[in-house]
Amino acid sequence: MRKEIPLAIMLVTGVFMAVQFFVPHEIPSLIYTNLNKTVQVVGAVALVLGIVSILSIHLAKIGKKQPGFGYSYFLIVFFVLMASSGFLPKSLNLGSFLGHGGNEEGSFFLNMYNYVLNPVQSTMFALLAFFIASAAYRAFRARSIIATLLLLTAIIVMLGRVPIGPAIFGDWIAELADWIMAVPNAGAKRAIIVGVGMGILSLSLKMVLGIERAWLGGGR
Amino acid sequence: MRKLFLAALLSTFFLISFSFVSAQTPPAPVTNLTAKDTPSDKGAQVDLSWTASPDEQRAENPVIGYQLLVALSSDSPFVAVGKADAGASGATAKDGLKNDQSYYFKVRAYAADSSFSESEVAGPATPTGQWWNTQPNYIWIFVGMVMLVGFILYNIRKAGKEELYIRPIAGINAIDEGIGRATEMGKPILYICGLGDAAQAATIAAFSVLGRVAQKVAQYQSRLIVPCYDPIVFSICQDVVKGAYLNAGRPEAYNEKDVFFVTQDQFPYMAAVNGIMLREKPATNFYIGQFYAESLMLAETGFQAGSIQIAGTDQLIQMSFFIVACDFTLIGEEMYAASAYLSKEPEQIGSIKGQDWGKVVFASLSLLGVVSALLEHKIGFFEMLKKVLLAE
Amino acid sequence: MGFFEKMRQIDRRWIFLAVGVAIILPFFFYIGLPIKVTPEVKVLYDSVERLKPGDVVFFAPEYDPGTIPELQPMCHAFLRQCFSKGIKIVAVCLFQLGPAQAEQDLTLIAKEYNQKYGVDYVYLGYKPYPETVILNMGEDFRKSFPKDYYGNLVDTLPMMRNLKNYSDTKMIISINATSGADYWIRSAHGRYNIPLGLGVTAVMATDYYTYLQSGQLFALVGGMKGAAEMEQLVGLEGKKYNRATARMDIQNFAHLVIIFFVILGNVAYFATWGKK
Amino acid sequence: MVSLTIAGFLTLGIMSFVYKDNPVYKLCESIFIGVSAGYYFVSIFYQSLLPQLTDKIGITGELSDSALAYYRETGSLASPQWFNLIAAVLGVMMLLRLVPKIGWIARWPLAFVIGSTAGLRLIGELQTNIMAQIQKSILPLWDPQYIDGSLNMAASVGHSLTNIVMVAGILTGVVYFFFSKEHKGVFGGTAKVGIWFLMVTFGAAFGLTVMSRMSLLIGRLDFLLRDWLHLLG
Repeated sequence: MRKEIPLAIMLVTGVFMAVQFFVPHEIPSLIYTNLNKTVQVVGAVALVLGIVSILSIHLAKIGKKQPGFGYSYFLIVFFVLMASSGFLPKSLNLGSFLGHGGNEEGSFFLNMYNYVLNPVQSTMFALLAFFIASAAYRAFRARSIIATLLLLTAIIVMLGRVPIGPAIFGDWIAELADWIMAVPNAGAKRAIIVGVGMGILSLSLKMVLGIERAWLGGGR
Repeated sequence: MRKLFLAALLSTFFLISFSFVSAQTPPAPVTNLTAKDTPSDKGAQVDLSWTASPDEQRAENPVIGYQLLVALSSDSPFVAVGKADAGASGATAKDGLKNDQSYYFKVRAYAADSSFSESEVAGPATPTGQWWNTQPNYIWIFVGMVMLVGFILYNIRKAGKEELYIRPIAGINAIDEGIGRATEMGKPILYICGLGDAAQAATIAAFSVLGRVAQKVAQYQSRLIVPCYDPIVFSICQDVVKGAYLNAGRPEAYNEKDVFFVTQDQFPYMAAVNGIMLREKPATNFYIGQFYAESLMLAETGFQAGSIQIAGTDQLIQMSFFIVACDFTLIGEEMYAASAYLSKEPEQIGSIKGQDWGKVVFASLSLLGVVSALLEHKIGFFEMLKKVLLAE
Repeated sequence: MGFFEKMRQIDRRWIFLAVGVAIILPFFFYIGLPIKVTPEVKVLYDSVERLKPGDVVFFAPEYDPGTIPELQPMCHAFLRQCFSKGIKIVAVCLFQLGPAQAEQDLTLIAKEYNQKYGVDYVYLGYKPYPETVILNMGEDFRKSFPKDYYGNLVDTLPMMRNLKNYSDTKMIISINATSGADYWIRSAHGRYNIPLGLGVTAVMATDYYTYLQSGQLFALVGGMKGAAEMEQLVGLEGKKYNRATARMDIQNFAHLVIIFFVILGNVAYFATWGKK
Repeated sequence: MVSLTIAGFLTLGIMSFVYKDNPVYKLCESIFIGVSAGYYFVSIFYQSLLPQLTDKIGITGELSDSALAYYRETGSLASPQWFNLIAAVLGVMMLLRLVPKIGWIARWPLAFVIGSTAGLRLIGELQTNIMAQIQKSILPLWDPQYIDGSLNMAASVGHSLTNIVMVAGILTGVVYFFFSKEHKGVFGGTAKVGIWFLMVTFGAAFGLTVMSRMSLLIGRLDFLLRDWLHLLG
């Protein structure tokens, strides 16, 4: 039963989701929206499991005094600060850190988001440029025909898309870059899309029919 | 009901006041008005069609638009239920209509000076929701679905009886080598399911590959680390890995703490994974699933840590990063086929063959279209095919 | 170990340093290479030029702080062109992380041209589930937005009185950093057949060329280069109005330095061929 | 200013792994993860769980036409509220995972999630990716261009060449993705051309991404140098 019921659930929900596409009537679409809602709820609850996982790992680290357990203190303290600051109502004012209510202006919670999470993320996003440079240096080697094609196209597009390319080589490089984008690029992309489509279709079918059941403990 | 009455009163009032204002000849009304329940809809809509007023063309005071009117019986007052531009020969009435209720319709043709004339009453029409979409493009999608599903199922059946050939894929062969390498070096394997949620196809592919990888890892007795980004994905990964260890006959070797949740936030997650790479120095890194901007930073750090890296995704841009920065990359469909390849079960191989049949049909339809486009002037086949395919 | 051998195994921190220098230095030396305007950007400018004062354009700036460098100059240039010609704007933002950004941009440029809220432009704000919202707005804006971003009832805004849905606007322009662009193509253009122009990041531009080709888009502005082209077309003097143009100058050096490293990497690779 | 300094310290700390793993990195990493996990814990609770379970109007906050009409008339909703209950029950099943003996019951909600995803993708892929691509792939290989009513040879050849390359890209690419036939002979040659096309695509994508990432970095530096440090005029 431990395997059969989940497989039955998958079959029913999967077939329903596929078939409702063809049914314009309102009732399936109502069920459909509500199924989506259910998925969201399950996801939100799963987050609790996730939090339990991360906390238990770090608590265990501290308990066993594993190397680097000191950092686990920081993780747990900042998590607890954030969560309590977000959950405790404003009326329960416990000082400047805790209990300011979630989205209250000037709360610890919102400040941490606005001044720590957000700027660090956008800065790190910008720093990706450096990694592109190092990847280009170490991995862009003309060691075979296909690697050379990759490299040459990338260089043509890089040159063709900024003013300095045409300024050095003439307008043809910009036109070539545009042509590459519009023609061979678009063609090969369709091939990839069709392949991915076939792959997803087949995988979904195997999932719904219970042929692919690796997630339930593999094999038959 | 009261609202309907009020609106009727108001429109009658306007009707009277207009008739005082417009001294000019009103336009000719629309003719042949018909009202039918809109096909293939969820209901509460009625399609109207008519022959336009001939006075759309007249030079002086032409018809500039139409108003749709509705009533519950042919002699009760009519209220506005939508409008249509001049030149239209049909429209859909939907404001406030209810299912399973009969309605009568009229269309009013307005001239530039607001004078108007009304058509004959059409109806009754009863809006209902349909249980099957009969629009041509839906039918074609249905036909396509039945065909492709049929291909896959047929080949899955057939695979049980005879051996099917599948060509080797370098990236997939590398998966075995990667696991072997980790065992030899006595170092762990890192498996990242990407940043997608469980509702993304690439993530589902990541689960099925993880299942195969975990089973081999369990057999070889090395260690598998799976840091997760999405909580549902995390729960499923735990099941997958646990199940795989059970399958391999080594449930006691499964360590719950090696499949863990980090945080649902791109860069903190990336920081954590980078940390793991630098400290654990895994022998092999797998990146299978949905990836975004972090892909390159992960692959560069993995390279720095000296790991062999095998990636697979269906995102075009991330594929290009992975191809540049990783040792092996499963491109698009190869990732979806990976689980079947690794399992070596005849059914799984059969499904791959079924996919190929689908591609044959795709390629032949495209070729047929191209050839007929070439002969466009000779035969009308292209037009026909185009109509069929574009569901015009 | 020979020179090339060393080059092959160069520490990547040196590469990071070189990239940093190559990008920071040009900030202090403006060159001003000419930027060639591409037809897919020109067509957007031209069709806005052809509008009459009082015409309405539907505008959807949907981007977050992460893509400001590319998309904000585009958005500003477009708004400047519209407002300077007396063209009215109805704006929404259906991307969760963007509504505040969109509001800031609209208010800033409207102020520059003394445009009055509710008369010359309206900002409807954000609603989740973009595709549903886009479809609903095709019937009536009020269906999804009975109230605007600031909480005014839409019908109290003078400009909105004669605006029912997309068909009362001349075109839809979306400056988009998300896959939400697909929804505009599929649901706004596909369903309601309103001319649609798109501004996207350079990365996304690849994906959307197909739609330009198939006529589902009438204009496509891609990345900082597209933004610089818009600035050139709008043609205002002064650094403030030409941020993308100035940054494009620096972009030149950034690309050159990457290409330099690719070449260097290959030279080192071939010079040490076989000497593993 | 203080916040910018904190953000700057954290960013530097996190980026310091480029140099090598170090205590500062470990510290920043822990803080970053703790803050972010806490943040998402709270916001998903308020933005997703709570509204979904208590939501009276349905998930989109938008009603279907007839549901809206029904709502206006009766003040209540036609939408079946018992779905909230199902969602809640599945949510609780998920939590049972924490109880070792009956943890297996959590597979039900997971099966629910995977099943509905798979069903949705099955049809979604077919519609948007497979069928739509066939339509786009039918291009005339000879595409005559007329300028002022007469055939323009140069333009015709150009357009035709474009279409030929496009069709070649699609077909050879599909051949590359063929799994059940050995890549040998003519077939193998075609597949090879297919991988060339794929590489051109990847090269182009990489080139464009370089552009985009550089733009971001430049934008960020522009902000730092101009608006923050006032080093530029």
